[in-house]
Amino acid sequence: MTVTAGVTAAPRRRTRRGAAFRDAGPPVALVVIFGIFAALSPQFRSVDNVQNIVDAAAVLAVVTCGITFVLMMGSIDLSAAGVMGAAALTVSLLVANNRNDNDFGLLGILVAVLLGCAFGCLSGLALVLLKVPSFMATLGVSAVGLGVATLLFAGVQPNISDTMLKGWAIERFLGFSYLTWIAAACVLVGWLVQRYTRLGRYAFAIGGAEEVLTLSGVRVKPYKIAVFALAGAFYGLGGVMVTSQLGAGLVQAGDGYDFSAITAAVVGGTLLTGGRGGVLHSAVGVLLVMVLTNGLVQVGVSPYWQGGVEGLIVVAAVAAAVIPQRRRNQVVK
Amino acid sequence: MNASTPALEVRGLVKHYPGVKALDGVDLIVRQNEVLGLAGENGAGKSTLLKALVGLVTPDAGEIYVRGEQVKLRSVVDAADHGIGMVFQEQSLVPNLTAAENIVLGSEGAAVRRGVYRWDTMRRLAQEQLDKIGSDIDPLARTDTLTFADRQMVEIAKVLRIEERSQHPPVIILDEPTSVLESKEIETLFAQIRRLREFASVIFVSHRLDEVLDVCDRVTVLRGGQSAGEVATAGAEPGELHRMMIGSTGSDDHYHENAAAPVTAAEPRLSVRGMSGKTFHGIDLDVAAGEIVAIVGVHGSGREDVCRALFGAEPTTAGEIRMDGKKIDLPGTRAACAAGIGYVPAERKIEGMVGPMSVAENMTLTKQRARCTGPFVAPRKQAGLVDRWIERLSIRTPGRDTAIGRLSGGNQQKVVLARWLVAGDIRLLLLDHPTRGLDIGARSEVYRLMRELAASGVATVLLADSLEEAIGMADRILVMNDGRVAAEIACPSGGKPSPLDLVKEMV
Amino acid sequence: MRFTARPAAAIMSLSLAAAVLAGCSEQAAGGNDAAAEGACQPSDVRLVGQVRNESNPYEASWLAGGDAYAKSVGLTQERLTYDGDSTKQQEQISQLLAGDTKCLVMNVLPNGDSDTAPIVKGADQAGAYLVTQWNKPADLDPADHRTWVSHITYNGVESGQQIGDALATAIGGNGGIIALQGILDTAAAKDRFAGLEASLKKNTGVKLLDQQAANFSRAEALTVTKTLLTKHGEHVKGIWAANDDMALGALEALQQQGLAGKVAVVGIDAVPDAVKAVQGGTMTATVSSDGAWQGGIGLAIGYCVATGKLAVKDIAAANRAFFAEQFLITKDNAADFVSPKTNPADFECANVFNRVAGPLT
Amino acid sequence: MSIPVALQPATVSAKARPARRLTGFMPIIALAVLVAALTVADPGFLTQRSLTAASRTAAPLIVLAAGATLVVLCGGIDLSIAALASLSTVLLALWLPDLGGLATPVVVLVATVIGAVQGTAHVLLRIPSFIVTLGGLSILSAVALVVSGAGTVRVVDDSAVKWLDLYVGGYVPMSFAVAVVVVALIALVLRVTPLHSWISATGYSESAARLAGTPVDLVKVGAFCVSGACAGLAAVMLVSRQFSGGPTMADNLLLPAVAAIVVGGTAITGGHGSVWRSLAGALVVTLLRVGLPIVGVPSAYEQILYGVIIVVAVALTLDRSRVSIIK
Repeated sequence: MTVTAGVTAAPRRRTRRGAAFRDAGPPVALVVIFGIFAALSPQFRSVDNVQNIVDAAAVLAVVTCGITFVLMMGSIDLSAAGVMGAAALTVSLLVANNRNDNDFGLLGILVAVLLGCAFGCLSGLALVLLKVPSFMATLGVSAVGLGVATLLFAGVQPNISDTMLKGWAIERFLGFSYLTWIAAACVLVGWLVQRYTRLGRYAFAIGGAEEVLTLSGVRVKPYKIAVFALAGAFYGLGGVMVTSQLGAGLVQAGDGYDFSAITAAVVGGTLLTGGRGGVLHSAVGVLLVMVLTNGLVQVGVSPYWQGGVEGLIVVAAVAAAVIPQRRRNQVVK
Repeated sequence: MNASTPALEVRGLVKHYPGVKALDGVDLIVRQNEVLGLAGENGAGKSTLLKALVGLVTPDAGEIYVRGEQVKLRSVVDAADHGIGMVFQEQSLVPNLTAAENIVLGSEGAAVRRGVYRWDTMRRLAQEQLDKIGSDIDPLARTDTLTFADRQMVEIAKVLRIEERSQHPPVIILDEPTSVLESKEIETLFAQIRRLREFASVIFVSHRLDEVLDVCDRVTVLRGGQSAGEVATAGAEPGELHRMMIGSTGSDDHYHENAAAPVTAAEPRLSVRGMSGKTFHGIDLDVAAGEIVAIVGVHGSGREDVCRALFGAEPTTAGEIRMDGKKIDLPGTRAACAAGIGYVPAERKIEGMVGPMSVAENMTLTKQRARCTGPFVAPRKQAGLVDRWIERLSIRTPGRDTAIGRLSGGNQQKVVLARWLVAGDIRLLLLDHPTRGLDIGARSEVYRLMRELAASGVATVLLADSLEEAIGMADRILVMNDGRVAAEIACPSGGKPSPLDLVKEMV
Repeated sequence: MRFTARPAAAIMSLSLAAAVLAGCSEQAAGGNDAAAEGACQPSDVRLVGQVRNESNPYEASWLAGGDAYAKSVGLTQERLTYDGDSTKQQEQISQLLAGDTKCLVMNVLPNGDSDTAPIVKGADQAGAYLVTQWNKPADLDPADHRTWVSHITYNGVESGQQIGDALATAIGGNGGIIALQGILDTAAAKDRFAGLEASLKKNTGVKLLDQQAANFSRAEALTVTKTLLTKHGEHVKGIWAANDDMALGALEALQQQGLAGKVAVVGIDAVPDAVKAVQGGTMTATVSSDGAWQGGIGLAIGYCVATGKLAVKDIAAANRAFFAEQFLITKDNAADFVSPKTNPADFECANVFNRVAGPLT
Repeated sequence: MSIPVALQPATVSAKARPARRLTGFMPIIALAVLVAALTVADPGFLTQRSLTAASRTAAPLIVLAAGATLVVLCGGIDLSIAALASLSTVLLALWLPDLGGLATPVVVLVATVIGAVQGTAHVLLRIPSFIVTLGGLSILSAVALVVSGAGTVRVVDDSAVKWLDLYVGGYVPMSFAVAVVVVALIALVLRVTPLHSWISATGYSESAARLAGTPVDLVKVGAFCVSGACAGLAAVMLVSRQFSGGPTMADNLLLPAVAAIVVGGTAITGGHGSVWRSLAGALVVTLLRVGLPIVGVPSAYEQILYGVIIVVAVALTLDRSRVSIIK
């Protein structure tokens, strides 16, 4: 036989150490930024404020949980705003409210979440059947969601009087509002799905090497649709939570959550190209973004500058995470 | 089914593509517990035949029999259900999943209940497969942390899952499994194949005919979409196979050694002193005009990085690089191009060419002066230039505007090479596995081209596919070991060292 | 679509040639002349109401008011919404004005001050009757224009000051308050905040602890209020919000922090929920601005002019740009505003300027 | 021999070629169908005046989309264009009184520099363009708010930008003509210089382009510069139309601009597409934004229709033979 140009190969474990470093970045950044603000403002480090930060993170955490699965596949989802608006209106019209005599309670909430799920399915179907890139498919679905929400709104704001749903935002358990616990449960569920279900693992794998799955005889399409549906359900729940917070169904319930959620997920270490990151990463990212938003108000940065400082810090955070692994001839899109 | 029924039989398989008859009535028999070699030049139909066997291509005519029963294979899953599985040349593992998940992917069975993973069961199932091939890989390691060879083992373990699936002895197809392996890893692989033979049939495909003869019981040769013959490997010669593949007697002077011109230049064209980087240290290297210097070394010896550093694609921390006596700085690939350095990357499909773009565009991507008048592209000038080089390198393409992705590997490689030649200002060529994945005919043409370039005064650094290639082509060989130059061995025509001389220095 | 260089060059040279040969004109060719003032048959009049969106209660009631008025004169109102997007508003207006503008009456809520000028210019050129509301730069005056009949707004400084005073009274003239600002880029937000500042000057015991923009949004107000409450803790005795939506968001925040009833909240706009809150005592005060009336009155003024029942030159200068009546709503009078009623008589051509509270200052 | 893992798109046969050509013209077909549908809904829509108004409306969007198309062709995305345009309107409005006619080129230059800064950050720091420009979006918005004092800046004497409000030959709005000239200019420059192959190579396969010695980093920074310059020019058009500059004036044009690029059939993954396609896409999107409400579609249904039509339009215009995996 041929003697080829090599004899043994020393296993190279460098990648693994790189991965550990990468995963540690966002939590370290979280601690550092928290430390800086805590040093600058005594108000910031009060227990009340920490509770406040965590409470304020609840909705974003749920939405980010959903979007993480989509990002893991390497797709993108901009439908959160529309889906949340539609879900908010739906739930506020189905639980006890001032517009009609409905009082379905939990069932109403379930319907709103399922509606979110259905919108997610629509995005997935447009991606899989019509082959429309997810960026555009979800943008379209978002517009449809807003339209549906506006139809349901019909000119009069539905205020909810359902004590359970209103209680979610007000009642507290161990110092945190029920919404926060719901968000924590969502993160846990998200993590379990990601770690222990075929859906979660395949979403991860699709981001890693979609064509390999096809070659291994996995039918990828249903999983893609399911992932979008799962994300839609999370947005639906997010819409319900916003409704609980505001005590009313707003068409604008989801305004801005799409880009915030993507920002949070990316800051947490989920790659836009897919195949890396996860729900726990995103949870850290959400806290990071919330600490930043809250901290800037606490140290008294002018409201004009807040958006700018946030943008700068997000870029800096990603740059800090990226620079250690910079190589020449690296592809960055 | 009795012991003499073939595990797999193909009769009169035909497949047309627009303008090409890829398969023209191929017959093939794979016996039980046999390793069958499949040889043939590029375009002989091997690829289409294998695709048909795993259900990726539906043949236009002909029959496939598995253990005596006629079957229709519609998908990879279909093929797996009939016990046929393939280890793809470009590895088909999901990098960010664990080895265990990759092994059971698509047929999780008991490892997934109602969509929920049972990690313990999965680990056990994967371990069973790994045990079959005697591998000690941790099933729960992430695939992208494994070495290439380990990943190949995972891939074989994955294919062996079809044994449980079909409840029959499987037929395993190995497509070019050795092309990126180092020799030790190849030894392990061959041991593996012999072990597989105990309970399975194997189809082994390789361009390296000596490997085919070494590991196979029998070889079927394809030519022009037809079966050109069959050879029992016992006592067979590579030359004989080669003749069957190309239909005539191959040249004995495979490496065109008689075309090698003696190196006369006194001043080195490229002179590297004390170059260090992340994976290499204190590299000294001289290459004279017209000289071919091969760098050999084991996987991880740092030779790839040295090559890339010379092209400015890998940062250096110390050292000095001189071209024709003038010190140059290589902060990026642009500077290297400007200095007259060219680079042919190993990963042709990803790094070498832009698949959807035309032959003409790929060929003129680098050197603008050759096709431009002032800052503008001169369409006629470009067309003339490209056509001239298509002819000169006898690149087989329907036209200069054909997307390069549609050409065969050898022709793609020639276009990539031509990219550096069109301007006529090339002084140093860095060839990283320039013949990887090419068949004998195409290899030979690349070798001839290298000789011509050397004769015209181009200095060449070669990272060869095999030690034999290095010895055959090089005037001098540098052996790298653990990021340093371990030895320098002269390698003149007529005074070639033996592979063993090199191996001594490599470990 | 692979155009070769040649057609591209052709297009370029063609357009250049056209420019040179034909010269440039100020106005698109084929413009139709405005109808002589007041020459429209009532049935030919086209009524258009344009607001930001249909998804907030105030603007929804505006459009409903417009519909009701249109019905009363036997027409229908065309509804346009532009999602709070200035460019989209301009695009809709210019597209609208490119159609039949002979008897067009527009009742428009410009997105910001700056959006008024191009709308006015377009309407002037096309001869469409225009009534604008809320936003207008100070130096732009309907009196200088032919078909820009009127501009209606509420006195933001006054309302900001009124609720500021009410808040000061509610907290006993002493203590810290926080302010929630509207979209910083609007006259409404700035005027109202100026009113608060005036009020603060008067009530020296009241201290403005902090002010943040919550963009007129209930959801943003909720988050901002929570953060500010944590930051300033018990020092916060009152919350001043530049509109009711934000005030309602602040109420939710107070409820979630367990502070409901302990902190006084004021807002502006008198949306139904806020009026109810004032009536119920959770909110201290709001100021009425009557969406349904605004939606109707703008169309009514335009309709009267278009059909000749009112001549632009006869309209008193003070009525070309005016503050409409507004009322401070407190617990005492909230019951009167719970179900806002529009009186059809208000829209009679002789009465359209009944609610004028004074000329713009 | 090799069996690539990715299932390669089937070889284009002679039969498939007309179909392929059809996808090439899809953006124009979509445009025609849309105009026809709007005309059916409201026969008064198809008049010369209304088409003139629509083309004038479309001009800023065309310019924005054309610039960002280059970034998309390189495989990136520029989310900052709209915020940059907003900032530019503020700067232009502030500088017009002092600089007069000079203000326009100065603003375009500043926008170009800001584009270059973002491109450089993307290239040097190796941060994905999505993140860089998302950050850029917030930063530029903040700067615009601060510079303008969070208010609208009116342009009292608009003589310096008035030329954009003229009509060429009485029918074609000058701003539209300028937009078309800009598109033609970009297309021409790409076609007659090596830039076209460099941009495509960068978009299709960045690593291959780099190893072929293509100035990938320069090309990317250049694309961001053009994108910035176009945002600046779009801002000039907006100011000439609205007589003012505002810190949020163009913000809502971001998603329509991206939609225009994709509806035009440019692959969002890079490599395949052209600025001409974006021109057609921008017209489609403008008609959807403006045409639907004008022909009397109620607000709620308008959004639903917009969403559905955009998705369908993309489904029609996308040349799937060039992209194997759709994310």
